[in-house]
Amino acid sequence: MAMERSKFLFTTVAFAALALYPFAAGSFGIDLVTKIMVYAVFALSLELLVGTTGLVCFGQAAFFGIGAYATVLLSSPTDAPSLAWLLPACVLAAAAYALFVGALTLRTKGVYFIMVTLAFAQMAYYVVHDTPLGGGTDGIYLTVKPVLGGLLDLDKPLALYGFTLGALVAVFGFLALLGRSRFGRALAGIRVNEQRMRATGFSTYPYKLAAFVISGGIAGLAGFLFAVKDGFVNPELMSWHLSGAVLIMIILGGLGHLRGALIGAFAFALLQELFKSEAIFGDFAKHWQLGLGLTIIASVALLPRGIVGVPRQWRERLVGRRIATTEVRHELAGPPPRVNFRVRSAEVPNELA
Amino acid sequence: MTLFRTTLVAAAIAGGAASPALAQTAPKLKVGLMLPATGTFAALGTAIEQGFRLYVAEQGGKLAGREIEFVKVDDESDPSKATDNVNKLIKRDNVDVLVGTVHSGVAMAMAKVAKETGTLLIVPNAGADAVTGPMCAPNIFRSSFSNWQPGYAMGEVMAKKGYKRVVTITWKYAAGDESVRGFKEAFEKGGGTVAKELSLPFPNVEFQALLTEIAAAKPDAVYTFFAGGGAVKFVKDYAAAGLKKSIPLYGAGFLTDGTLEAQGADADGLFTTLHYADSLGLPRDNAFRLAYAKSYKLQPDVYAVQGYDAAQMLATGLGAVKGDLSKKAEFAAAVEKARIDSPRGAFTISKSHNPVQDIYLRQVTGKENKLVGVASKSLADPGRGCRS
Amino acid sequence: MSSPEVLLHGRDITRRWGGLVAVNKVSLALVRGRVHAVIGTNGAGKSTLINILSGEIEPSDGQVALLGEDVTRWSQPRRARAGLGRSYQRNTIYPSFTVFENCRLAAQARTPQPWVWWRSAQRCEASTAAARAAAERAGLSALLDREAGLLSHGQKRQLEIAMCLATAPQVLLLDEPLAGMGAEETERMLALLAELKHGHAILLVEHDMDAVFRIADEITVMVNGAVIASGTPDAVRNSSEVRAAYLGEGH
Amino acid sequence: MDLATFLIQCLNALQYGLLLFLVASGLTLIFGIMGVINLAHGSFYMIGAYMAYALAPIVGSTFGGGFFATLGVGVVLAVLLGYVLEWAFFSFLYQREHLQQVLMTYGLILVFEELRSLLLGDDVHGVKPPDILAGTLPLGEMMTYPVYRLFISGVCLLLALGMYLVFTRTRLGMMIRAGSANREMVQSLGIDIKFLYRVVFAAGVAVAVVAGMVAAPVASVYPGMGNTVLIICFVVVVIGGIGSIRGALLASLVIGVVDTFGTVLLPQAAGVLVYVLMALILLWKPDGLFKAG
Repeated sequence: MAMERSKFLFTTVAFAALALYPFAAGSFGIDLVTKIMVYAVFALSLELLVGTTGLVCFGQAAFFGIGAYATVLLSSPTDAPSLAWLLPACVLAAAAYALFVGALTLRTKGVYFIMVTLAFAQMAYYVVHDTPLGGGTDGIYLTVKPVLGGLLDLDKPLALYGFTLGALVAVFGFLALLGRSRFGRALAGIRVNEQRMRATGFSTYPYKLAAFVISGGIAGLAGFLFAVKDGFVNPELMSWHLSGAVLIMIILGGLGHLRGALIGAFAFALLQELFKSEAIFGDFAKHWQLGLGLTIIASVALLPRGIVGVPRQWRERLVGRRIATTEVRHELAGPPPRVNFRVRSAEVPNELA
Repeated sequence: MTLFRTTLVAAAIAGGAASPALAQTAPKLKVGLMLPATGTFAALGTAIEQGFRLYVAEQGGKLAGREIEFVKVDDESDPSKATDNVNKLIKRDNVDVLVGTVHSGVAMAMAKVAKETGTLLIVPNAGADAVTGPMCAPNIFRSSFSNWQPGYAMGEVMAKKGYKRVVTITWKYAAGDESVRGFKEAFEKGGGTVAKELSLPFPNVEFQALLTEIAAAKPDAVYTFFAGGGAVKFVKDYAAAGLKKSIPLYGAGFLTDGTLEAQGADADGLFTTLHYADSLGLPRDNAFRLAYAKSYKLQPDVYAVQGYDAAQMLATGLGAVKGDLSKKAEFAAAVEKARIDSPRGAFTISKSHNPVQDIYLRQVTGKENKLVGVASKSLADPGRGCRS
Repeated sequence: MSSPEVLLHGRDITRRWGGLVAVNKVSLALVRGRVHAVIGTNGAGKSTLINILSGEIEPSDGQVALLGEDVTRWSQPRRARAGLGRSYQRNTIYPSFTVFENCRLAAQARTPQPWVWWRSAQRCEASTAAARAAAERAGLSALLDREAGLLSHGQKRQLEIAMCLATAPQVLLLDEPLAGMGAEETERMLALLAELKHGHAILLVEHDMDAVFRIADEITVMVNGAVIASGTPDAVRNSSEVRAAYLGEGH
Repeated sequence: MDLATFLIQCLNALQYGLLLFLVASGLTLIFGIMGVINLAHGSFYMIGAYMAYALAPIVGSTFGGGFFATLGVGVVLAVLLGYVLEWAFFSFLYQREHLQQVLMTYGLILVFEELRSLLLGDDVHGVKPPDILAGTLPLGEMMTYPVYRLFISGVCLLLALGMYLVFTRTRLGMMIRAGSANREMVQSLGIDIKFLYRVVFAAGVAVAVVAGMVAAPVASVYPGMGNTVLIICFVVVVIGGIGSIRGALLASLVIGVVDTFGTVLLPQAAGVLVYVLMALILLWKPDGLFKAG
């Protein structure tokens, strides 16, 4: 059970570190880590789709943006809205759009699915960008932050940090349990071999739709947290750049593992901070994209399984033989999931007649 | 050490509290420059920074006795990162003054944080009307313009020229809409009518369809708002479509500012309105242009002027409060009463902290926006929605 | 034995791809306790037929009845839940899961209960028990913890059968289970099929002639989508049409 | 909208569609045929545009060549760039899953954007078309039509025909198509698939760079221009049906019409139209218009 324990150990240590961080950090550090945790929740929502179910959605920012915009549009400009109804409302708004998009898009496969999810996200983007509904391109403000009765006022950075950490732990726990449950194993089966799942009696469409809606809801939660933190929402929250960035995070971190999404979100943000810091790079900090780009390229070359795969990659190199032959535990997803939507699959015969 | 651990250590350095400044005489004044260093507006960010640094250098690196220390952040013109970048300057680097930025969406986020934290913010470019409208505040100033101003001035000019039917064309985003709204207000007051308001999604640059619409509508003239790459392409397409001869093209100054080299002959003769021109002939402007060319080996543009004036406004306020920025009310009062001796010509500050300035009519001749005359004298932004 | 119980019945099953008629008015019945083999050259329409029976492809016309019910319009998962298991010519297993997990996930189709998200799938007694039993019957109980992708070809074919059994089907559609098998593995598979015959009705699509004639109770021969002969192994061996089609003219 | 305007708008739609195909053609090779999700396609287009701007004076001074000489030099450099890129960054990626390619090409976007800023600065530039193509033709009583846009449409049709013929009528084309359908099979037949992939990738990069160079006089050369064309190129390839040159051409024309008339007739919804179109097509034919034909 070595793998299982080391995974649990890593996760508890990580969350403990996050819990202790505010005591050691300045107010900027708290803001920065709050934002990274929001992106971690967002990355976890995509991990459920891409890593677990093998559905590569390139429009996740739409649900994130809808969660954020719902937060602002539903709260009144004068008195503080209560968390008790605002949070579920935002999650439901995002999940509703996810239901609508999922119901339609899940009929397509592979790269076509990627592009049609992008299409629906761009539609949401332009609705918010071009119509006065969302305040147009300048965006709108959340003037009063939500509260929970007397005990939690999200306007205070520390309260928001705690609440975000709580949300992150809750989502991580929920997805970890879900992944091990019958529903999660069915999703993993759909990723590896949907044909076999149908042959044994699983109607795969409802499973995929359920995963899509849950993922949309969690992305909506991340959007809610983002809006509460910044108090300002802008159409760029729904742009394909953000959908791309969150996809990069979970690939960089390592697909098929919830820890991958966690690590990916932190690595992606901290790498940017690293390359942007004038303390280290002086004037060259202006060209931070070069450093980030080269690091990402290096990670593709050196870390085939993402950052989360590093320990196992080292053990294999040290032990010198395929570790999988003997004591492979029943791991959540085994080696990196072959999210290999056969662009050149058999049913798309490729003669250019 | 795995990649992950190295980044954690680096972040700890970046995330730690800033080193306290050693105070001998008056403590250093930390100015936070939040400008775009990457993306389409990178060149504008550089020009603004150089203009600001030039004025500080001319004062010997000190304003009101306090040495100036710069802290820079690349805002990437990305609104979703704006709040964090501002917090980095305010909370981590404890800057006393925020200067930024170009993109309106990012400026809106900066204005919100500045309003909440009370930190002094000087906007050196973003023309969003809201910054000196609903979002106005005692500690928020703008050294550039509101989108409304150049539009309104051109509205007056075209009305005076006797045009009756005009078509407007711009991208469908805040800057474009606000500029067209300013234009329409003045043009209709002057007896003209806007036959059609054409727009296309931002950042599309395929103008052929709308150029054909313009030809079909046969207006007396066209008013437009584009900037950067879009401005270059629109002017070239407009000329290539043969409309330049038949339907005169007017626009806000950004259509031809910083883009003349790329537009070449297609831009010759175009009339634009802006609060700056290449041949003002004012002694202050000539001195500024000489100093700028000497320090940076290239001619200044309107963005450099706006950066330069942001520094002047800061200096004026600091002088009045003897370098003590905690006296916010006196700072604001001093700047509101001040008369900024700017290269663009002296200007005062409106109640909503936007420059009350002459908007010049310019014409493109020989790769320069030559001054033709003053389109609107001391035009003040109405600052609608500003209650403070 | 009471009158032989027909579990799966196909009547005049036809499938046209544009002009090409892949399956032409094929009828057959699968009876519990008997192996019905379908043989024919490549392109005879065997795979199309099995895909129509399993519900992966819709027939152009004709009718499929499972346990007496008309399932022609039913989707494949629904037919599988009603007791129709199938294996594939190309291995369709979960290579990255262990052998045990392959069988357990197949068995889970019977008791999906996806809403119980908090309880680990490993603690679902129904699926774990069924998985162990199926693996046992298929002779894989020694390899439960092995990653399925690392099994030998023969073992993978056994796993296909095990995953079929794990869903406790009444009818088994087996698409060339002996393909690529050595002599010793073929023997073991035939023993398994003989043993499975009692509880199930089995359709066997196969090329290995002597294995077919040893195990099959009834044989149907297809050529170019149509049935040219059907009956007991002896009747089929002696029928002139089969000899003409298979062994060439004037033998 | 009277008839004359309608006809001119049709011409605009056709020309925009052909320009779209030209810009997306590099992607039809690398993404369509080879199945590599190439997010850096926009960067290759940007490199082409900046090459047209930066190479012109150099080529002019060295051996007095004009626009077409610069284009020739650009093509050679582009093929070299594509060849080296494939060898350095992609040769080991074909076996890996698609999302690793997404990560790699995302990294390349950042690197190219920054190298452009380091080498050529952040200003906006224009490129003059060659003198013989600089004229205009009268169009309707008010407008004129730039000859250079006709040249672009011509280049596009030539390119479409060339790619189509190479891929359907030649042994090289057949080998490439076989290779992308089943890489292992072709390798076992003794065909050097590694070299074949490098040729196709280099061709894909070259076509994207040439598109940038040819479009530069009509477009404009500014930082971040690659980003604006990236998504529409993927839309073209996917609507057309992956791997289908014919499909990509038809998709470009359809988008040209929808975008042109959308901007004019439904200005409020202009931004959304292309994506509504793609969603409808993919929901109606989940594998794109053409079955890779």
